[in-house]
Amino acid sequence: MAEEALLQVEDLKKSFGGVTAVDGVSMTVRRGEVHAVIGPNGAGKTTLISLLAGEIGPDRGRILLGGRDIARQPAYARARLGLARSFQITSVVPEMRVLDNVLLAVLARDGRSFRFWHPARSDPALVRPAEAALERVSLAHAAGERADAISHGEHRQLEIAMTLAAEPELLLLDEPMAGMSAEESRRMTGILEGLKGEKTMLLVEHDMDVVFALADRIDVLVGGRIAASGTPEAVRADEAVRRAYLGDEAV
Amino acid sequence: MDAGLVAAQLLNGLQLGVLLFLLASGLTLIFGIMDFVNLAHGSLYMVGAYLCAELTDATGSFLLAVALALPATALVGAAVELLVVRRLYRRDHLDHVLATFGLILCFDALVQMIWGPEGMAIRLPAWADGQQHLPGGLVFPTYRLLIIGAGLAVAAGLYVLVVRTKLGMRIRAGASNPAMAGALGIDIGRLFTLVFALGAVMAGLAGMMIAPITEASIGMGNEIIITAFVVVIVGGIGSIRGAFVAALLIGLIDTMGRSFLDMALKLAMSAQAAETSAPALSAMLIYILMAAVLAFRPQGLFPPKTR
Amino acid sequence: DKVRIGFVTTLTTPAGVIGRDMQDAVNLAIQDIGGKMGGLEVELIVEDDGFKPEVGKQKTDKLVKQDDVHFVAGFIWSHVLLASRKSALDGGKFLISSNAGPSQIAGKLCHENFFSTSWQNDQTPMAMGEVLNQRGVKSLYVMAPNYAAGKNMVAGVERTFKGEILGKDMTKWGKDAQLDFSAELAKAKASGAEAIFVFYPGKAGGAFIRQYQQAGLQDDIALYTVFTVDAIALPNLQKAGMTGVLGSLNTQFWGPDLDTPQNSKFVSGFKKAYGRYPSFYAAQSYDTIFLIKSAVEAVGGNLDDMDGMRAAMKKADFPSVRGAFRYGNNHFPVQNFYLRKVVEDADGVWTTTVIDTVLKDHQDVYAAECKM
Amino acid sequence: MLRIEGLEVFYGRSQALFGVSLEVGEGEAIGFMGRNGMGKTTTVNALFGIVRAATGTVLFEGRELRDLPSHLIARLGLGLVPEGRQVFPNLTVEENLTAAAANRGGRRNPWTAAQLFAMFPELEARRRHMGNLLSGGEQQMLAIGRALMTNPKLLVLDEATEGLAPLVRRRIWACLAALKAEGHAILAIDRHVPDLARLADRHYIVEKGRIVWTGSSAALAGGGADLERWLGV
Amino acid sequence: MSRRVGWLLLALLAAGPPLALAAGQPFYVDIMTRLVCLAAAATSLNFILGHGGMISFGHAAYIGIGAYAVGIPAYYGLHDGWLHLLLAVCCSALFALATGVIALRTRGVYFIMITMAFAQMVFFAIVSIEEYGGDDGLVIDIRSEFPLLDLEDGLTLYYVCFALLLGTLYLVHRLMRSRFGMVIEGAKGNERRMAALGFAFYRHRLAAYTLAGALCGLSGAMLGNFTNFISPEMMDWTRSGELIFMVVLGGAGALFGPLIGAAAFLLLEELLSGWTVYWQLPFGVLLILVVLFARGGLAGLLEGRRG
Ligand SMILES: Nc1ncnc2c1ncn2[C@@H]1O[C@H](COP(=O)(O)OP(=O)(O)OP(=O)(O)O)[C@@H](O)[C@H]1O
Ligand SMILES: Nc1ncnc2c1ncn2[C@@H]1O[C@H](COP(=O)(O)OP(=O)(O)OP(=O)(O)O)[C@@H](O)[C@H]1O
Ligand SMILES: [Mg+2]
Ligand SMILES: [Mg+2]
Repeated sequence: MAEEALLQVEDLKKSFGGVTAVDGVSMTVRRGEVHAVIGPNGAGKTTLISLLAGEIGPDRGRILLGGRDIARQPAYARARLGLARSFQITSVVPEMRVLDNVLLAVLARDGRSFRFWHPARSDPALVRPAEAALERVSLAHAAGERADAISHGEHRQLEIAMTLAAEPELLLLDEPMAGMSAEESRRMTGILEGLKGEKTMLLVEHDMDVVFALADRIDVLVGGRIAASGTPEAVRADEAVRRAYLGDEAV
Repeated sequence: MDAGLVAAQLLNGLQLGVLLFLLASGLTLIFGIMDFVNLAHGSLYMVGAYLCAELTDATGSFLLAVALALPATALVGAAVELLVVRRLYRRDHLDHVLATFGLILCFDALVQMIWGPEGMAIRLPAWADGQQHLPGGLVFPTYRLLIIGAGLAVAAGLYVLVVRTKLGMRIRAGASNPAMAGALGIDIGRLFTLVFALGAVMAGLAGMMIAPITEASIGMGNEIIITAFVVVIVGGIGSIRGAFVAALLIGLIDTMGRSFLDMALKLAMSAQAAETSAPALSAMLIYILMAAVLAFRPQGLFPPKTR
Repeated sequence: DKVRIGFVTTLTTPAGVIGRDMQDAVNLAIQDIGGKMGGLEVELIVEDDGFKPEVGKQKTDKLVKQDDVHFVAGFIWSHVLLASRKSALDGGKFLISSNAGPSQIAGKLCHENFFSTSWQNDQTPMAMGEVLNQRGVKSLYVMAPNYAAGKNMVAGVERTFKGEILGKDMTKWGKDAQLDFSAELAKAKASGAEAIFVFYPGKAGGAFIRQYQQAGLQDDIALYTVFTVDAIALPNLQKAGMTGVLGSLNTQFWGPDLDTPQNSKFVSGFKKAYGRYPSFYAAQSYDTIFLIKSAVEAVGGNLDDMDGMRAAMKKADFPSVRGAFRYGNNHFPVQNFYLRKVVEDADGVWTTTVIDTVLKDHQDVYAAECKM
Repeated sequence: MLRIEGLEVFYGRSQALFGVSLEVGEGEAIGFMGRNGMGKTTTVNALFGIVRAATGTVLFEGRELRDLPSHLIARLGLGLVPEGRQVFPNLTVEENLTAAAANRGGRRNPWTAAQLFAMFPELEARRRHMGNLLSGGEQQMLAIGRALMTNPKLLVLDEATEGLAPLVRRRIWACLAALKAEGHAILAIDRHVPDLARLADRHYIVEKGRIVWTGSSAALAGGGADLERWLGV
Repeated sequence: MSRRVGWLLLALLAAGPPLALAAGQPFYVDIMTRLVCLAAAATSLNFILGHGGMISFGHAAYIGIGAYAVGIPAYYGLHDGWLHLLLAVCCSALFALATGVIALRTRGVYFIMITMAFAQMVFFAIVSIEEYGGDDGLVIDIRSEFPLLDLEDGLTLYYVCFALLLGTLYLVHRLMRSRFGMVIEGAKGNERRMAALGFAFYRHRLAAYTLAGALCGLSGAMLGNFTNFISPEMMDWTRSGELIFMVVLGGAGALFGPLIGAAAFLLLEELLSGWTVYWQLPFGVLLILVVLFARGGLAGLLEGRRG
């Protein structure tokens, strides 16, 4: 298999006032792999994702997507280059319907948003993929609900549906399973598994069952630095990681 | 342009700034902390002024009248909160604007029904009515100095209350998430009434301070409230420190504009044109300032930190 | 049929206090004539302009189109009158200004169906300029609100005052008028002028006087006013103990103590009905009704006879509170202007008294521009 | 101690709870489970007066809570770790704790900020940071700490371990166990069934707004419940 | 339901004026003309406010710009209607574009205030130009001249304004449902998410803001023609406020909301002010009641949504 690097991060740094959240991180995500980032709370995982997605700018460092440095590009431009993120704390458009939320994601991918005249909600080119994405996360039943009238777990599903509908090359998943019940979590794991090979994923997750089931490689972030990295087996066996993060979970 | 005039105008600007701060601090409390846009804040300013005028007539003493009018204004504020405002916290800003505009209309009409269209003058006690001779040969009205002093004292007290006390913390907690604060046992209903009443007192106090100068009149709060909003915005919503800095800034700019702009304009245009356009342009200054500040700092001078 | 009179004035906002005075005077006048003119009943429709030209115009439109009045009268503010003028005149109605007298309407925009029962803006300050000259004032500081009348007032005093004008402030006007004059007063004082001339109608007048006294300027710069210290401002000034205003001078075409039969009847009637002195606004409004009455009676109640009524009004043949006067070609009064002083009357109430005649049978300068 | 009976809740026209009944005994720990959107949070919110129940009774130590405002309910000794953290964004970490501080359960040695910082050293380092600047997990810790600061008699946790690192989760479960040992009652919603089973004495499973199973931890472990069907495990 | 009321209102407006004339009530045509112009302005505001969440507190500036685009050429004797309309659209659009570039960097109440600041600047700029009447305004003696249409005829003028309203409504209707509209709506609900999805919505907003400005400029031009008198007062912040009230009163985001709101607003004002000088009191109370009990404005009330 061609071990082509899709995303390369070099010496990335970000501090907030006195707190250095990400402290010189370098990593490589290969095309088609599921690359997990784990680490204690406050280690800088979400910050890393925000840096990659372009919501905040780095103090230093480079982010190469397919060889192109995108570190100074705004979030929307990166999204257009095929980068999509899901949010740790659910972020949808609350007053729109569930389906409309996904529709927006499809529209974003489609890119032709300066169209003033034709109704969007009856445009099959938008509606069909959106419905398919909802189907995929088994949320089709709620398509017509307002997005602020569904439960926490359903929000999480919607969050993933939107990320999927954007059909990105690289998915940045920030705790996708948070708030999902065991059942939904398992189904979601199945969905992500099905995407494996087709999409590249950077996965942040505290649920070790999910991480070990999905990840091809794992980076462990502690205090803003990469403390260990390698295959799931290697990381699981790493004594330092166990002490700093896993506890007896992996035993 | 002589130094004495500049010094006098600085003091005038300071006095206006302090007055604006009194108004703006109540706004920033209610607006920044409870996220409620209260256009009717200016009406409480008016109510304060009228109550004080009425009580000065009744008691014959300005100070006593202020002492009585302050709690009375607080009561009015609390009543407004209980009757109208409290149902609106969870609505969006537009609803606030609309409802409080309704309140303004009610207040203006009610005041006219009670006190008639003519204003109410307040007679200052003799000791406050004179002038003070300041160093540098400056003569300044005693009463305006008093306003400066009172305003500064209130600013300090307010800062301590909101930032340093547990009450202040609970108010802020309730503001950001009332349901959660309630679930922690904080009686947000009462707290909010309290804050609103406090804001009313500050507005009322500002009204009482200005009334002996311009007299209490209908609608007196409706224009100055916009300036107070400008202060809040320039300072950064919710920031008492920001409101203070911005109030002084705007007080000074406004006064300086009124004093020296026509001179400056005369350098560029005919005296006639300068004289007629100067007042309009100086009134425009604070808006230019606001737009300039927001162009570079879209959240004002002291924005809250967010993620 | 009835004689329908539309009356546009300001009833809301603080300026409503002026409107109230006018409305009271009109009601009193109608009562004094027994509610009838030339055998016809009088119907009065009062509209509030809210101190806004646009609203004033809207209300005029309503009076013309919906109420189909015969006379549109009232108008405190020059800009409101300018905005409403076209609606009333194009609608074929008589337009009578009971106060506002902007230069345009006296000059280029004069119209056969327009009449004034007041004065042209420039005249009163022109009288004041003469007074200043007589008293040997050499240097002056000028303050007025920045609107049509304010500009006219300043132009008026500049026209006759022979000394030097050391500074001038035109302050913000309208519903959010500037009322705190600290900066301007500091400038006036620093200018070193001998006297200050101000025009602040309504409540702004009271505010100005108060701050003038609080700043302790009585000894530095003498105060001369027009339309500022009047029956509207004085009660509040008295209440606030602004004794500095006693003895101050102003000019006017009228005074409550002017000795004419009609004026005695008016002032005593007004005081009796409302318990206060009438203002000049009231006096002019009172006159308005009598002017209309003279017109209606001249045509024997035939309200379609516009020409007849116009000719009658032109004669100014009615008992005016100011005594006899005549109309100029532009239908503004040619009349006297008096110097008045603020005094305490026998009952201890502050009022003004006429102490001198400054201009006799004075016609405004814009009349020359009127092609009528 | 707490008895909920026949609770029905509507959101607009759609019904979320269809007569939920559940009981928490003195010093008892209860697990409350169910898949997404089944009505767990709705039950909790109804208990705290955050949403209003249409019918049913909520008795806490014999007092009817249904019509009480939230703050009075909380003052009776109920503490909430809400779903989705809901820390106060505009208060610092320390202020978040201080603002909540009260000894509602009349504990002899009430929780202090210092004790909580000892339990969550991550928070100590951030004590002067605004709540909204914290990471997800840090916020979760703060939410737990905040609830503890009210020293409740009954602690209600709605997915309190969401987003926490495995090690921290351990600490939380240990702390809950300690609280229970002290005699505090606990009502916990959590997706980690084994952990919950270890802590709780009894469990309720809710499905589509109805309680479909209730029983002891032993029964749960012994396969008394069709967990596959109701929870997907 | 609100749709049905909207259509009913349109039908009334289409048939009303000839009936009013026939009944000898020309003044009603005036009221309806004003209503139609303001409703068109409010509809343009609704597009950015109700639909896009951009609460512009300076929308009246475009009415003013449109009106002066008629008044100033007319002052110089240029009466060509097409010229007026072209000027109105271009000037409003340009002003919206220039100010939007800065204003759209801000959010929430900051946006409200900065749009107000820009409007105030135009306001004071006009006030300071004495040539065009300053504060006192400008009388338009002759209305815009179009081939075949005589606007001096009240009925013709009315139907031109009515056509403008219909056009604006249809345009906004299409826009709201288009892809462009969806982006605007999405950005109103959650900016962060929209950016993460890849939308550079700043551009969409700027386009929408400019478009709304241009549309409103047109209604301003018609309003100026109708009143025959223009003054800075037309773009005072209270006028912007009134436009917002019309939108919110009617129901922000609902297509016919602004029309219903404008109708209710003018009707109430007309009825109540004819009834008592204290008309502001019942008017204010009504406003408050509508906010409290009719969520989503009158349109919401018609849909059966309660506060
Ligand atoms: N805007 C900010 N200002 C100040 N500090 C911040 C900001 N954003 C993050 N931090 C701090 O940086 C650190 C890293 O935060 P981050 O959210 O990246 O952690 P995380 O690894 O995602 O943790 P978790 O697993 O709990 O979600 C935290 O300690 C947090 O308090
Ligand atoms: N604010 C609301 N408005 C309308 N419906 C709601 C609202 N909140 C929840 N619901 C609905 O009520 C039902 C129960 O929701 P609830 O939040 O209680 O579920 P839950 O069991 O806590 O789920 P989760 O595990 O996902 O948090 C869901 O179907 C949801 O769609
Ligand atoms: Mg995180
Ligand atoms: Mg839940």
